[in-house]
Amino acid sequence: MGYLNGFKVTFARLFEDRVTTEFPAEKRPKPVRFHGRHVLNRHEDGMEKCIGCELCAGVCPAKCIHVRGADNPLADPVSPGERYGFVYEINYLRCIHCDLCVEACPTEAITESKILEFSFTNRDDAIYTKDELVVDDEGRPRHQPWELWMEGEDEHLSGWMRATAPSGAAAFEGRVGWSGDLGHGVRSPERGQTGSEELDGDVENEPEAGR
Amino acid sequence: MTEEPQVVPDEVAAESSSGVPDHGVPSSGEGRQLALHPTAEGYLDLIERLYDEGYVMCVDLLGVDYLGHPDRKLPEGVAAGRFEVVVNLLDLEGHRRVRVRVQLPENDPRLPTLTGLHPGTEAMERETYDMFGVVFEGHPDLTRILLPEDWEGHPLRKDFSLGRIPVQFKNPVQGGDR
Amino acid sequence: MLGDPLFRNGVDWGDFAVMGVKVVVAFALLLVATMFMVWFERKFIADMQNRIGPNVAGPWGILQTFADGVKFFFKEDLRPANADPLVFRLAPYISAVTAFLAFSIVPIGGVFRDGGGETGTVTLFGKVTYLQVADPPIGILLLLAVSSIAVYGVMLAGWSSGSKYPLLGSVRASAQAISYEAALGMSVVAVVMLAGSLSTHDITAGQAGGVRTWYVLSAGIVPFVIFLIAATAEMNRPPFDLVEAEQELVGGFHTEYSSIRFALFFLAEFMNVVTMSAIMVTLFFGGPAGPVLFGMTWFWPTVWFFAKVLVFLAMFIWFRATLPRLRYDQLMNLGWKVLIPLALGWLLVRATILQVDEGTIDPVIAIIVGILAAGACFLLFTAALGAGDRAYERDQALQEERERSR
Amino acid sequence: MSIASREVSARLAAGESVLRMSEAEAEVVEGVIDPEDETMIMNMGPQHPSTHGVLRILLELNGENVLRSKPIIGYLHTGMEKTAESLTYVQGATNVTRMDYASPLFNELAFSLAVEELLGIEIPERATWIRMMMTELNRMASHLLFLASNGMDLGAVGMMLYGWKEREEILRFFETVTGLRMNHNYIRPGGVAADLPDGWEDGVARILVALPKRLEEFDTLMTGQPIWRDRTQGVGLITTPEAVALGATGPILRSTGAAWDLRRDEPYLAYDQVDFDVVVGTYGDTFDRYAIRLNEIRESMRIVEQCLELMPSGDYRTQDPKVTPPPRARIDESMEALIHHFKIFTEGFHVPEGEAYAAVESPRGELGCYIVSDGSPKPLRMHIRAPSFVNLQTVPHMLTGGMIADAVAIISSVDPIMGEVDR
Repeated sequence: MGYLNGFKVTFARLFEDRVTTEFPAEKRPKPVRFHGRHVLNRHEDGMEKCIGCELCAGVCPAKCIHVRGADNPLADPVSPGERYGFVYEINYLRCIHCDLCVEACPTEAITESKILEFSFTNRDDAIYTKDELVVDDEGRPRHQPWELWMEGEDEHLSGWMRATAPSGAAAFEGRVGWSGDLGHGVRSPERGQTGSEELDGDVENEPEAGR
Repeated sequence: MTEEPQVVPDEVAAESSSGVPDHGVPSSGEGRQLALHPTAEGYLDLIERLYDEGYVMCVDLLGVDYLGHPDRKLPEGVAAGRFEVVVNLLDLEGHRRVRVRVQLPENDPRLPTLTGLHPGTEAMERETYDMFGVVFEGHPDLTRILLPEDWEGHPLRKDFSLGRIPVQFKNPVQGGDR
Repeated sequence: MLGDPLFRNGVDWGDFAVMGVKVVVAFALLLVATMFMVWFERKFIADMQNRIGPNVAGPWGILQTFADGVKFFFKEDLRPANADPLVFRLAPYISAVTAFLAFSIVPIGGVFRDGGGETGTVTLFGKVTYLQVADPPIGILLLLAVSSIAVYGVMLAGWSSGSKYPLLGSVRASAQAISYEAALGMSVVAVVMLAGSLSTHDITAGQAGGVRTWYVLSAGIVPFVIFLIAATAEMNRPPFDLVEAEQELVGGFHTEYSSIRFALFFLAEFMNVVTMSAIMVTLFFGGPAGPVLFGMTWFWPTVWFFAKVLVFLAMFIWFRATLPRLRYDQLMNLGWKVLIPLALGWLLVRATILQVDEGTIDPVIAIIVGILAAGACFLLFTAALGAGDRAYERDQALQEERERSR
Repeated sequence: MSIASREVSARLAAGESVLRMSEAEAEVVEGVIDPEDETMIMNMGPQHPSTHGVLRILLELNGENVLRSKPIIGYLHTGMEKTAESLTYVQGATNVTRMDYASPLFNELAFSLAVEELLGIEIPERATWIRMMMTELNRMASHLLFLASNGMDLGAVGMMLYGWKEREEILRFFETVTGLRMNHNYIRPGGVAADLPDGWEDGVARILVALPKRLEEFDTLMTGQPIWRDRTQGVGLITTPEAVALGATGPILRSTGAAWDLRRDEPYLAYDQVDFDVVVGTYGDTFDRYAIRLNEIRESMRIVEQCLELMPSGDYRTQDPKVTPPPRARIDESMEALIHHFKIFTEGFHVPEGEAYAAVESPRGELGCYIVSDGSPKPLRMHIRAPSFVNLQTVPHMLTGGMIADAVAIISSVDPIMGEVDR
């Protein structure tokens, strides 16, 4: 009886695990590569990584990033370079989290955290300025009142794109190309195709320079 | 209605990739990117002939506005027009594709409709009309399709003026100019 | 006269008090059961779909229905400009009131004993009475009548909304009602025939002799199956919820309703589910019959009754979780071409068996006449179907003609 | 019977089943009640539970029977083709991925293939296989979404949740690979944005292990369900010549018995190196279209299995320095790398002048991308041949003679994604 077979299926489902997570109370773990709201990182010595080059603003397809660079004050430099990001704003009403800014950033200053649970009630809150974006003195993203944070969510800022090299060259996979982050230091990148054993040593068959 | 799936012998596919068939019109590209360039007058005739040759499905029909890029590469004997209508035809049995590119003048671009032969072009022609203002004569229902019926202008034309609203930033003096 | 022993020795004020208590209790019970049903449906179907379901209002979300009710109450009551004001306002009440009425004939308790004597009674305030609001001698007829009136609520709601989707919903409702009412009635007749009475109390009493005497078995399983299907259709429950058909008619008859009026429809629908389950238990599953385990003899039958009802509630939810919706014409086909002939045929068969058992007719004659009658029926039936098909084709041809001449 | 005929074209062109009525006219007619006229004009959508977003269908009804109809679209039109003209090829993928939001990777793939065709570059083998595996997984996700919504539209509410649940598993895998559940910006001109993450084999294997049992459940719940068959079989019939004339591709064309699948007939990526069957129907009805999609999930699983086995190692993006930015580690070492990095992310890469069309077999049919380049880093014209847009034209022809309930089933079986229709 074809009419009745379906009842077995629905009945069997009664005894399966529920897949729903009770969202505000509990979040499911997010993968390492997750694209959340951005953070501006700082070097281990507390200097800002952003050098105000505006590459992120240039590549942004949604035109949601606004950067202005300024010369570093000699007495109290903000970044190790000649210039630093004087104005840095992201309009999250436009951001599409495509991660092109992260790929474009030559200093890994901007990365994406795993916070996606942020909802604002006015347009002002949606525009994050440097005050909100730069990590705090312990290297954590700053917790805004309208963001829902869970324990340990600030642990992994998105470092994967840096580790796996946007060039797509297998030889560079797993090769760390950045300095340590404030509070996090140098974290181990993904293993990639080459496997873990080759991670720490020099990469063999390095492609010739001059690319 | 039962029908055997059309199994196409390999040799047909092999044959199609070699050589450019002569249709009496200039051609460019090769293989899957083969394009024929008829005149607006010879357009319908060419499509008819291609239909008989087996290009029975009209996959796509679109317009292009070449304003600001007039000196493009075109085969000998084809005079560039501002607009171009590109028709993408597919031969399901021979596994061949051909594009038909028709040059249209800036003033009053019009073409005969393909809907009599390829009824599926109805929506595509409406879209091309909507976006470029190319008129397809004989089309049963040449009205705007994506835009509201009372819209003015044809937005995919290069000279369609786009409005713009500056992205809001907290530092608007510097942010507004992008 | 009324079967309730309460009124046998004249009527005094005490009887009225008992009556009042019964009405209030039954009303409250039905409301609570409906509330429970709404919650249970959502929770149970959530389980079948690997979801959690309501879980915020109260423990396990059990107060969800209350929360919804309160919300409905405070919503704006909208009425479309085209709607017929009077009928539009009246319709939800027709639905809700009839849903209450139908429940009043269901015996929800009382100890039923096999064999004579006063049976199915309890003693309230020193008065001997049945545990049902009313026991009219025409109980089942009343049920059928009331459930037909309920359709008016749906029909008028759709018609009066002055909107196209509800209109289609109400057309579907009326068509559905006439095709399933017949099958429903026919399947009940088998039970009535065995019980020899239309009174629900008598029907329940007839099944007091243990599981074997339950009409689901003694009437054959067929009337029960037909009743189940027809009742599902009558209540507009999936897979027969064409009247609402969210995916087709957006909400059908109640598309334009909001606020408390919508809540009344909603309530009526779920109340009908409870009532129909109760009726099914009464007709086919012995009503409150069941073993009395310990103490409190009047208490156990009620427990059994609600336990049985619960099974049917779960069943209706299970239907909803599993089956796709039928199409309008398929629903008609099922009603007219399958259920009604089947119910009629089974009724004849069962009646014959009854007569043979009582020794009124000779089995051989019965079988021969039966075969002849079945053949005649079959011929008549196919002829009728053929005539119907031809009429339909003619109609189509006419339609096409008109289309062409347009 | 041949696959196309002029007679069929002429008949369809006459458009007997299409309601030729403008929106303004419809508004007037809607309000008029003419007792002589037994027909009724009804709007289905743009806000309707089963029009899959914002499709609006104008129905001419006789009672519940549909006489003529006309799909009205454009409610989701956001001018993406115009937007594409102001985005570089680097940014382009973020734009196209939003068109068919149920299978975003296919949009990116078609766009990338067209750009690569113009660039004349070969992409590394690993990139090809990653693309193939990811798009096949995406096809599974998209078809599961179809099963869910198809079940829902026919009243099988449970099916909606069941389909979504399985789709969710695939989306979670996408999340680990691309960082996003949809609109990935993962497949780009030149390769893919990132290599597969550590442990991706387990993720894929988990999906492949769990799904067959589920598909069997769907078979019991729907395919074998007589009510389901009654609702879908013989509903929304279309023949091969009709489908060809109307330009319908994908499951609609295949349901009529024409075995046309770009993966087999015009192999792109590495489809000529994997083993799979093209699923075809016989009757061209709603049931066939449902069954084709259900079984295409099985075929996709076969392909993914082979990808899992044959996945080569190596680069996953073309090593052409003009197209692909240099490795991050090189920026600090080489001035030239830094310049390339800046050029690519600000200006983008230049694409040789010309025009190219690339087509892929998306879950809904032929998804093509036509790009005209004037030699600058931004396309002069980018056009997406959206399968849903073309397939929608079959709807009036399939609806005629059916009932409202059939209309819902048929629209659902065409599986239009409005983001793609309106672009």
